Amino acid sequence: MDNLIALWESTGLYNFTGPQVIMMLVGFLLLYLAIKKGFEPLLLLPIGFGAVLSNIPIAGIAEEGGILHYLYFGIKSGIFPLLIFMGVGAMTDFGPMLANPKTLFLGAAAQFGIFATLLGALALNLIPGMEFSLQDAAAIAIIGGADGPTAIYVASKLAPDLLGPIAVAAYSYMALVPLIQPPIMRALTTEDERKIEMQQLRVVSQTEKIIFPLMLLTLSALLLPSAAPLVGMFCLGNLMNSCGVVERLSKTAQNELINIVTIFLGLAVGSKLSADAFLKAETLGILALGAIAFCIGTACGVIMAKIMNKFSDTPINPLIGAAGVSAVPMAARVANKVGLESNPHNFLLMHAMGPNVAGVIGSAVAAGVLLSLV
Amino acid sequence: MDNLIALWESTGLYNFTGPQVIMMLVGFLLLYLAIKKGFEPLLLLPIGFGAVLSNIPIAGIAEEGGILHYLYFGIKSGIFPLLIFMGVGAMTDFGPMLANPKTLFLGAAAQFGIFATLLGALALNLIPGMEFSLQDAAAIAIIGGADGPTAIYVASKLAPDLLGPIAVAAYSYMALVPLIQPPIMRALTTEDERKIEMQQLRVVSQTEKIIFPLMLLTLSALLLPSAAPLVGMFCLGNLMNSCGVVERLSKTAQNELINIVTIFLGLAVGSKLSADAFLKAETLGILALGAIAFCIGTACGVIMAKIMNKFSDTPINPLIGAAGVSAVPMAARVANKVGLESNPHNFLLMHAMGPNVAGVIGSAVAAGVLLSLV
Amino acid sequence: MDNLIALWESTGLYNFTGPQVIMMLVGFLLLYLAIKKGFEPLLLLPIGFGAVLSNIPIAGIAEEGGILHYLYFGIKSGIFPLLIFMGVGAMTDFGPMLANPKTLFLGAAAQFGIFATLLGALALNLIPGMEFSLQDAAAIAIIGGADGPTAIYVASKLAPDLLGPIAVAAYSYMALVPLIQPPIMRALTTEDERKIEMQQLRVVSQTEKIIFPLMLLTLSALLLPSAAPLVGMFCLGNLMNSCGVVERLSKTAQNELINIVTIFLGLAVGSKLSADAFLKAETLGILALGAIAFCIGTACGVIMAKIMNKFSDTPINPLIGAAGVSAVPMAARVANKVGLESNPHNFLLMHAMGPNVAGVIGSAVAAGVLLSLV
Amino acid sequence: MTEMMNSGIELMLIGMGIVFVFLALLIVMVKIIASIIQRFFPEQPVSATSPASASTSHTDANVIAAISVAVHQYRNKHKGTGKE
Amino acid sequence: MTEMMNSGIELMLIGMGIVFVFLALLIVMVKIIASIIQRFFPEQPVSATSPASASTSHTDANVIAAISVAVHQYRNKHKGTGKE
Amino acid sequence: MTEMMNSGIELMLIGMGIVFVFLALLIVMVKIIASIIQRFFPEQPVSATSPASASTSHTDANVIAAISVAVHQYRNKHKGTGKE
Ligand code: NA
Ligand code: NA
Ligand code: NA
Repeated sequence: MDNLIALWESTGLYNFTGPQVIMMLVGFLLLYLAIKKGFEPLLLLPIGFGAVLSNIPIAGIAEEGGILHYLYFGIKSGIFPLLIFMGVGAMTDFGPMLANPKTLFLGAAAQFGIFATLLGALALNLIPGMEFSLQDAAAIAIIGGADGPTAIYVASKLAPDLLGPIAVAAYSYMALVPLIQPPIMRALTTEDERKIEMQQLRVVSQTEKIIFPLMLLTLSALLLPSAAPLVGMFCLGNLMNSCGVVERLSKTAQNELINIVTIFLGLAVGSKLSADAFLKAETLGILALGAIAFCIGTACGVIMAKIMNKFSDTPINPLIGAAGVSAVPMAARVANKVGLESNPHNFLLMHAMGPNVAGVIGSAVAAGVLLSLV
Repeated sequence: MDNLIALWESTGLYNFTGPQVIMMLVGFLLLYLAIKKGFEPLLLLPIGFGAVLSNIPIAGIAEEGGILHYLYFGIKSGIFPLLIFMGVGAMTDFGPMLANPKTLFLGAAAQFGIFATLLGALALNLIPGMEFSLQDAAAIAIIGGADGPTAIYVASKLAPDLLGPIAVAAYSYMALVPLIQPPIMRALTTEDERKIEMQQLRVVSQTEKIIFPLMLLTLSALLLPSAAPLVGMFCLGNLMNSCGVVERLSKTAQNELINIVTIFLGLAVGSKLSADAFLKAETLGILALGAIAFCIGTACGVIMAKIMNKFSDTPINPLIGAAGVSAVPMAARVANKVGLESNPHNFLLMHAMGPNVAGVIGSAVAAGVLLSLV
Repeated sequence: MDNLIALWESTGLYNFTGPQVIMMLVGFLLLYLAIKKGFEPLLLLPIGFGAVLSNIPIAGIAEEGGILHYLYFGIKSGIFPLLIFMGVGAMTDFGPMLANPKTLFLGAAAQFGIFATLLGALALNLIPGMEFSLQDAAAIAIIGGADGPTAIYVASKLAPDLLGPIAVAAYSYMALVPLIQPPIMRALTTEDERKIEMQQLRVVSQTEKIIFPLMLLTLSALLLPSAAPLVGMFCLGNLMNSCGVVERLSKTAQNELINIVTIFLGLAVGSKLSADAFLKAETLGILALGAIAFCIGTACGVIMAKIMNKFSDTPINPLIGAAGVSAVPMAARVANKVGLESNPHNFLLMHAMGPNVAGVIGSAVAAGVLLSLV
Repeated sequence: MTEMMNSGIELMLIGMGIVFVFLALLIVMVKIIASIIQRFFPEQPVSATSPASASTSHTDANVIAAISVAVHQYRNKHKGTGKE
Repeated sequence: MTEMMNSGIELMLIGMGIVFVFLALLIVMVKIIASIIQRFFPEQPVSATSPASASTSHTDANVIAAISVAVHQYRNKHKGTGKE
Repeated sequence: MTEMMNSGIELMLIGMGIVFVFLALLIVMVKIIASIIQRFFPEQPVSATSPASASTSHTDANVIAAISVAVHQYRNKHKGTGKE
């Protein structure tokens, strides 16, 4: 009988708290978005599942001694996001950007989404119930970088308590890029601008592709060492792929290693979706700011492209500016799709890949600034 | 000369103790069973090799600073068995069980092997030289679950000292399922019962396969949180596979990740096959109890199937009850084979897969009970 | 303004020290050798990149809390080199050696390169500015083993401060084997000797291939337990491959696992290429001694083969003695190539694989001696 | 000793009870879900035979033999590289 | 509060400045490298069409159909084993 | 210094001695095992030529060319997905 009572007192039914139930529902919502809506399933599925697991009472899966607690070390140490960034680097082709380097400016402009959001987060402090430190604001702002591993890396350093909502917002809005961007792109461009056809890109030699990551790393080492871990691991992956002599390693970095780390990283991020950390007014603020960040980034990219089109010898379709937020390769595909609506013979995909990968570099640089000054 | 003496005193010949020699021979025996007899080679080969390595004197491979000592952390923390369970989940198809859910009762009945063995272990305390605590008894009993990762997980929590023999017994008897089960199955059924043909299973929709792991996890969270780590990781793997949107992750969980962890887990289990832990009367008790557990589980499954056949509208071949012990997919194949002996046109394989995977759930639930009450 | 100054003071330009710049250039040189010259790119690319990353000021990538610092634990604990050795074992075919076991003597003779270098390192103490302890000398000597994981394992135990230059020397000279060995081989043999054709090798049964790694491990356990971690992991990999029943594990050990560990190991070795450790007179000594070690090893292998050819019933081409240094499979290919120059119909490749893998065993044994007596 | 046996028996009863209750609940829920899905979200079960297999019959046997050899060799070579 | 906003504004200005300066430098360097390579180390760009695709036209349609079936089946079987 | 050199020389002698003794023992054991296996457990060595390669000769050259193209393309596509 005592045993039965002990058993009852050890059930979830007896121990569940309201907030835990809500967080499990949040977890299920993320799973629904990942599976049925196709929102970045590779990340949101493990994150959602991690949220469910970590809010089960008694089980202690995310507490000292639980598997998610051990996995979280991979985020705290920075190892998981950096390894993912290495894999992303190995999957990245800098060719289109090297063929048309001025698209790097588009990747720069779109980072204004980050810094505008930083101000926005600080302004939210005026609302009672919201309280963001400068660190918190910087960690939230990085959502505007539209780059998952960068956001997780920065948040884990500056505001680990906000890691859960920040990662969820970053990946959710990346999945929503096809919904968020087109209206802004259409509003800021004329039909004629959207019809602009761009010159075919020149072929880039392998040597340039080998030298570029090394040059990028060197520049980061000279000017912004705080960005060097991110930039460095990205460049390592890229070099492994472009050099052609370590195909084994490059394939492993792009496949098995990134897959394994993705499972672990997702679960570990999910373990930070606890009721304490998530069910706060701040979370709403983070979600709102994230959306704003994507919008501002998109708008700045498009406006920058319009300005460059004015002064450039060769025509630049302003739509490719939107791809400067990164969100590789979704944003480039969106630019291509919106372009095709106005001109069915105008394939912008390769042209948009330039600003797209430039956006990754831009947000890693912005991350370096935040890490070094905040 | 001094150097030569020092060298002689650093040889294995000088330092080997009798028990170490015996344990190395045990390791070689496991390798022989794995390689020549095909006993679960994926696990018993690394376990046997780990036993050999850890009993080499001086080398200290399983001691502080040795590689097997580091690998053992993966078991102590529960990470390795849980990751393997995730991979097994990704390889599991719940389709046949969802098509005929009442086979879950067969998976339940077969777990009686666990609890009967628990009593058996306690009864063995009457024999001088045997001394099992309730924790020990529970850890031994879980061998009856016929599920490797569950057994290792429970043993590492309740009786880490017995981990070596328990894991060896669990995997050895799983390999012996084709020898252990058929006589029991034949003894408990009539020729007519063995001839029973079952109705073809309905097709199960993908939605059901996606919802089931989430439902199972929710039920475990509500009723038995102590089973949630095991059930949860199993359901994560299963969901990754059934949802169809994270094929990369599912394939990695089923292949590279489970392979890597299997090597490490096997070696780490082997490192617990030290003379101190293994060369005791208790080990004989564990081996005897493990065999009994499998027999009782098989018998209970068959008897339950006979009872259900009496009361069911659709015919149930009692042979598929034996598959309720889990030991996936060996036990289901045995049911199929014994069925074919009586009726060469009677393919029971898919029908036996239902109780087979039900047995995995059943033993995870039983593990949860033991972890929460012992 | 303060912020701008703070920013300037946080740039690499402000913080770079001369030695760091030099070490980054060393890193770029290694990348150049790996990519353009094809020097063991699988290792030297990550090592070179690690050297670049770890010498970036402020970033602290190789310091407490940096990713390379965490990765280095895999070397300090011995886990990474042992896992690589396991993978190499799985890729090794002992067939040619088992068909002609007396080639093991060639693998033994070539290890004289190790011990001669040990004396050489001690002799270098006579030069002012060089200061090698017996541990240092032993760690340097192991370069003569021409086996990367063995060299890293021994250096990490005996002289972790010298790990960087030792690993770089070991892999560089392995890449230079096609340049270093042929002149020595030609100088020590006559045209007639180089023309010697050898008898076709008998077919080796699978049973012999299964028993051999177990026998080798047993011998190591009995005579030289200090070599057992290296020999044991090598034999585990080899057994997984030759037994044929755990193909999943063998493939993973040869591919994904070794690739992942190679990336991590390379980066971690690179993190030891700090200015403090590398920019010393000793490094020049290490590089010089490494070259000498390869030369002596090659010469001893060839001379031993000449002696054996005198006393053997079946002819032995002295060129295959050079393969005894290990450097698998480069040295065997060199023997084949030099042989073809003298006799275009004389394919020595398979004959040279015997001493080649014998050299791996020989250097693991030598490593055991050094680890136990130094 | 007897006390421990008592604990054991109690554990057995509770344990088997929970296992049965748990799996019985699961059966109920599986049936509910299945009926909800079949009523409100019916799916077209995909037939197992792929259209590709049908078209095979039109190619003559020699070609198929050649292909199976080629694929076989390819697979062997594929294995042989040890890269996948 | 105002102080924090001031920090924020300063951070925004510095941040965007650095991002632009950094990427502008990168543009300059990319252009320099490209011109150096094109002048001193010109590479023959490899054409994208492989010679293999040309020879395809000579094989009759039936054979190609059969092959695509075979490869399709092989790929499915390949997947089915779940080993790669 | 001289002391260290003496240690070194001693180490060299012992080391080379052990290496030779160890590998000599290995030779003896390999030979013993080989003779035991050949006497008591003889195995049929499998011939290296697979039966598949023989049947190839019957298919005409055009078919083989087509197949090699198909496999080549398949392999490229295969690589292209970056999934395996
Ligand atoms: Na970005
Ligand atoms: Na079971
Ligand atoms: Na060697």
